Amino acid sequence: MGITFWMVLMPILAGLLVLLIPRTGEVAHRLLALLGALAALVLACVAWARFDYHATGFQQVSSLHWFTLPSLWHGASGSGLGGLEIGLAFGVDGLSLGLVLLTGVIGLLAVLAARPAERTREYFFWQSCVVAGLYGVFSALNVFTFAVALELTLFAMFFLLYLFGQGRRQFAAMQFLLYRGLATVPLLAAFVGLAYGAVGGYAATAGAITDHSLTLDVPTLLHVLPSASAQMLPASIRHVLFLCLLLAVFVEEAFVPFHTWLPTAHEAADPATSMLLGGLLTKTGAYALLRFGVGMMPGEVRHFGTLLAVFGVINILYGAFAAWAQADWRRLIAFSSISHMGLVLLGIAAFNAAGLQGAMFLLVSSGLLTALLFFLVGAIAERTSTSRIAELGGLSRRMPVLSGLLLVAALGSLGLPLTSGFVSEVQAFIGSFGSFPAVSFVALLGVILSAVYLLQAMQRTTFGPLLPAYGRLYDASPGESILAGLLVAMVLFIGIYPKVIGDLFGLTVNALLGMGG
Amino acid sequence: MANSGFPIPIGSVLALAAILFCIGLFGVLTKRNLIMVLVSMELMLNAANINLVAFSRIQSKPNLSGQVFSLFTITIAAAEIAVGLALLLAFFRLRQSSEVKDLDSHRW
Amino acid sequence: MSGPLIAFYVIALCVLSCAVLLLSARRVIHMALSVGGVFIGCAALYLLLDAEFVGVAQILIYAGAITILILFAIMLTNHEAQEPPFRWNVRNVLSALGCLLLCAVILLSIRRTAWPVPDASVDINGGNSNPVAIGMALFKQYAIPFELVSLLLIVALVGAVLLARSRKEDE
Amino acid sequence: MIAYAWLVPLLPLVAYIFLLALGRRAPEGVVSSVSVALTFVSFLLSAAVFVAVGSHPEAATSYVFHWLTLGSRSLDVGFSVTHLNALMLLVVTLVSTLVLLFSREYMRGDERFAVFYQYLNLFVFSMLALVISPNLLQLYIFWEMVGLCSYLLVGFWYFKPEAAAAAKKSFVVTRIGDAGLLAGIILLFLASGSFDDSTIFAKVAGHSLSLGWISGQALTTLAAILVFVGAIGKSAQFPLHVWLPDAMEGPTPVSALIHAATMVAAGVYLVARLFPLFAASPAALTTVAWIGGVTALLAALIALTQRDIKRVIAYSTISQLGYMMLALGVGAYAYGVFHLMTHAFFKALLFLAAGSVIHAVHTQDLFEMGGLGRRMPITMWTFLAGALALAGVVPFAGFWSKDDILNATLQTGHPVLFVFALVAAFCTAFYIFRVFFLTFTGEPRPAAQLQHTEWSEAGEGGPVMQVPLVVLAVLATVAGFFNSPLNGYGLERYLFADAPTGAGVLGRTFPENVGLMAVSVVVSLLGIGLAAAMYWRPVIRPASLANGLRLLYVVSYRKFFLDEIYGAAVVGTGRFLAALVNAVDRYVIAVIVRAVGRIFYAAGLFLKYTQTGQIQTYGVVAGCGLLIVVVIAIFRAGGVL
Repeated sequence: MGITFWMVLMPILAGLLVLLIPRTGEVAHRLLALLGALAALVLACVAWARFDYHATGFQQVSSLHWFTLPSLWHGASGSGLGGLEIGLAFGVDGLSLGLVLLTGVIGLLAVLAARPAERTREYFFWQSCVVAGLYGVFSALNVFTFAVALELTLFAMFFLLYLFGQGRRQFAAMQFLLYRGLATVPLLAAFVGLAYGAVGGYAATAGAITDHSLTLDVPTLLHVLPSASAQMLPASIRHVLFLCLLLAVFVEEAFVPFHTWLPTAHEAADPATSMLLGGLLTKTGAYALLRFGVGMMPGEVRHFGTLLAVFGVINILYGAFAAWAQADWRRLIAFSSISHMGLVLLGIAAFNAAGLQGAMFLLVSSGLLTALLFFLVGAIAERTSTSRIAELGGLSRRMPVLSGLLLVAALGSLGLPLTSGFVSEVQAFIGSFGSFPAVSFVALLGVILSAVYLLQAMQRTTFGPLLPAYGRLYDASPGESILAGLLVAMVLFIGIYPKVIGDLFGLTVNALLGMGG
Repeated sequence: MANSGFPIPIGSVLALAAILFCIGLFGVLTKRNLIMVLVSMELMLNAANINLVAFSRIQSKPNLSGQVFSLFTITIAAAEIAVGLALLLAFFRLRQSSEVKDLDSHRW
Repeated sequence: MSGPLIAFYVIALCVLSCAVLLLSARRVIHMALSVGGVFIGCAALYLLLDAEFVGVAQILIYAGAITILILFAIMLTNHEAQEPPFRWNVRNVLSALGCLLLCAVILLSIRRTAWPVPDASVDINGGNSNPVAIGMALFKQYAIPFELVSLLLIVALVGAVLLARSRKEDE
Repeated sequence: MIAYAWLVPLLPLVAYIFLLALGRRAPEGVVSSVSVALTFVSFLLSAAVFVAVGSHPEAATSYVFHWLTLGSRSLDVGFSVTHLNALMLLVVTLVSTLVLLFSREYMRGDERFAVFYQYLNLFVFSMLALVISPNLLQLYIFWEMVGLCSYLLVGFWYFKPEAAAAAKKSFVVTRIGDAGLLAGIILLFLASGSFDDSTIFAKVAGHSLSLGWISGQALTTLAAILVFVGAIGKSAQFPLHVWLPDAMEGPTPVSALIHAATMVAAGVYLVARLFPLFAASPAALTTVAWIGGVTALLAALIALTQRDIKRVIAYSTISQLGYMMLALGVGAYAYGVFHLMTHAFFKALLFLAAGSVIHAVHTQDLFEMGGLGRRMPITMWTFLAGALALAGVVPFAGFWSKDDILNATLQTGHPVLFVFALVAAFCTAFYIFRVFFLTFTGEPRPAAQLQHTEWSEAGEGGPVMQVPLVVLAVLATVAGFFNSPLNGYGLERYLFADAPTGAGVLGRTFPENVGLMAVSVVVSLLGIGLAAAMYWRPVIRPASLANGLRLLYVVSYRKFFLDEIYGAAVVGTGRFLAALVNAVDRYVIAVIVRAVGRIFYAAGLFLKYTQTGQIQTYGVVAGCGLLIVVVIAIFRAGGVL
């Protein structure tokens, strides 16, 4: 029961405490949720401070055994499968820690940005659940924990959308639930397959593993699976498992053509929920691909590399062109995030140090920028009561601070240097040019298109003459400025001093590449 | 008891229970009157009880557990019939009927 | 043929005929009487199987309490109710076939199974009389389930009263 | 001294942060004084560095720090000082200081005065940091920052829709080039294992650049051309030049900065800096030369007919940048850089003078000016100096550098390009004197009298505006002598010291050709003469000439219809694709998703009829199901019979 365990537990505890407070204690609800998120962030930072950059593998491991599933039958290989340990286990490596810190930051800011009009108790309960689930997903050390945490985010986010959204919230929430809920089916299939596959792997590394039992333990799987014997896990099965995983990732990441839930959900979500959804929840799929795909089935990532790269480019261009045509800021940001995720896929497909590290950077960068964009668009929509681009105009005149922050966010999003967006993109491109030059040249079009659609939206929103209806708007409140300023500061800090997370990710990248051979 | 060896073939007892069970099941599935259904259910429970008592006696290490379980079953059957009949009364008061086909509030 | 065996067949015949009678009864009141026969037959069977306490409890609870309860229920509802004639519709045919098949499967399984030979030397009552032995078992080995069952009975009792109470009295 | 070169870009950054801290309502005096002072110190430092590098060529070196680890490779940041960098620092800081000073009066009273200075300082910082970048990655970083600042400054009057559109256009068009540049430097990195120039040059020289799918000469050419695409975008070369004229929507000092020192110079600087790479690939050099030559001519032709004073000067910038590219393309490295320097001075001068005029009359239309020479003598004389320099008249700055380029073009055997350049030189002389005569001579035009009150008040700005003009005018007059026979081609020798292996690649020199000098001066004078004949002493009526050459006039006035062609071809295609993707999203994918949903809904509608509510039916079905399972299980376990 180490700090990672408490880190995941804190938001849940806070959420449960919120439920105990009467309906009318709105300030107390917010305060408790805030405390929970803050405590989790502090613990995440402690984990960071204690992080040993010279060690390999997972650190700050904490596990909680629940029960042992007894052996059901005797394995085909002759040796009986032992019992299956079921329980919760958490821990961090470089990649996890980067995303855990991102969760900490965005989770905290989302609590601060939340403005539920009523039913604050339910709102903060579900929000805390989402945050806890995200911590769990990014720090899960066994497959069971990962699946449980993912389901927690799914249901909690469903309620946030369903109860507290706007417009077609019920449709959006159902679509969200169905898409992501169904995605867990192939995901679990892949997990079970991997767990059984690992049993065969013991033979190959029998020296290292003494316990001949079925396991869901991620470090063990990471150790065993890349070299699992073909006897237990023939190539065809591996391919099927990988494609199952890929299908799940495609839905979770909202990759074309499984993306329709994302713009709809963002259109319906309130700003704080959008921050969580766009900033964190859409990163879980890529995390799964890195952790389970690249980590456990490197051969398959290589085998399907071209497919991944082509899909990456399709996403980059599809997202960019679709964003260009959107009339609503929220949908635009959603498609822009799809475009970014395409680049993540391209970086992963490249399967080299630069590509993988770029993909990891992009997760963090896109998380921060998407959250920032949604927050700012939410703040503007709160004043103008619309986020449709055509109905806005000249906002710089009345809201110079908000407009300036929006500009910074847009510029970061289009990959301007000295923002995290650039560092990420350039690494991903270095990686992809190394492996798929032709595809990468096409992908460069996305760099241009991102400038086109973001600046066009900026031009129509903040530039130009002020629309008469907006003559009396007020600029960002100090709270909003500080909140957005923090995100901007982080975006710039990572852009100027990328080592701060680069060293973390580098560890995982080396581990991943070391295993793949 | 003084009997040496067991006089009744175990198969016959279990067969009796099986037939009784199937008769009860048939009653539950086909009778129109709710009381008849409840009573048929009692038949099924009795069949199970016969099995329990028989197994208590007839196994490699005989013990009392079967009989104790059959006592529990009888108790629960009593509770069940009490609640069942109470439900029946409430239903009758509501719909002036004691027919199963009128229990259809979950119809589409 | 020993005496107990003959007795068993007689009892079995009674039980099954009462059960068939029950199924074929048109009037609810006849059905209630024939179910009493089944209960008493079962009690006799328990006695035959050296389960005196269970047999007595069966007579007290089933033949006594439950049958009377059912009769009350009949009287309180539509005591003139007649079961309509049996119709061979799809559902009933399927039920019949299913029950027959189930019966066949179980009987065949019973026949095929090599049942353990009972060890007659063991006295399951451990030297006591059967009621004493059961009492010991209930209050020692099965104390917690026993208490839980008592709780269940209370709940069922209260529940039954609440359910059966006339709503009109409230108003 | 050289070890402190990092202070040069740092000071404007300090100024930027200071102004940012002061906020947007800071007093104008403080804002401008701090900016000018710090930039001036920066200029003094640059001068010191320039001298230090000149006297100790071996001290030209780079200082790097670890920035990010990428696998086994380390990416660094830092700064490096070479002779080329030192020269650029000097030019940029000098021009910037003067522009910042000029803006103090030009922007007086603007409600976002402080913001303007913030952006300017950031702009100067970015350009200086670009110049002293030790590797291509850092160069690219500040390359984009320069683009950002130009976006901000062009869109400074954001409430004007034209300014907002121009800002976006400038960013997007240069971004197209940037994508090429990014691809180029990534390929170079992958092939050489480093972003560092010297490593790359060494590999290029050793012909050891290689990737899996391309290597050797082809790779060098591809990388060089991709890098050049970046330069095309930034330096507004054909076909990506369309953003620069629109960028005139920004305040005039910004134009001066963009055109002279910061933005567009970056493209030429990039090609000059990576000259060893280009030199290794004849195909790439030829491309550079042809793009440069075509741009020089095309822009000069367009400039002939424009009505907006700033647009004429903008096209002249494009044209002059074409000359620089031409010089680099034919292998005359030093001449390209030399022209970059002289051009910086006289173009800044022309813009500031134009700014002074606009400041006075509040219009940019040439045909609404006229006769301003009497009211604004200093502006007129300084503008004349700039115009003569641009036209290439002896002994003004432009003469020396332009003549060198013509000379090199001819001597390297590019007769067609030489003709292009010569025609462009004629056009240059004509259009700039057309501006001069229309603005400063003759009588005020009728349209101008609509703004009679302002017109009558038109006059020179204060000394703050005049000092930069005078300084630049002096420089525009004398800067040519830095690389003339009179000082023994000092600049060439200075620049050649950068060459890693003797003077091999960079140090190509071309013997003077006195005949050609005469020809070029004559061509310039002819151009000036034609302009005088049309607009000063109307011997030829411009209108009749325009009517006579109707087709040519329209083509030139409408900028060869390039904006329209791009609008239809590129933007139109893009919009079409966007609409197509959006339609696919809405009407194909969404419909398929909905259809899948409908299928399940319909299945539910159908299956609900099984929910009869009859508990016995449920029992029968469940029982039969259970029975089937039991039977199967029993048979699987060995059967019952």
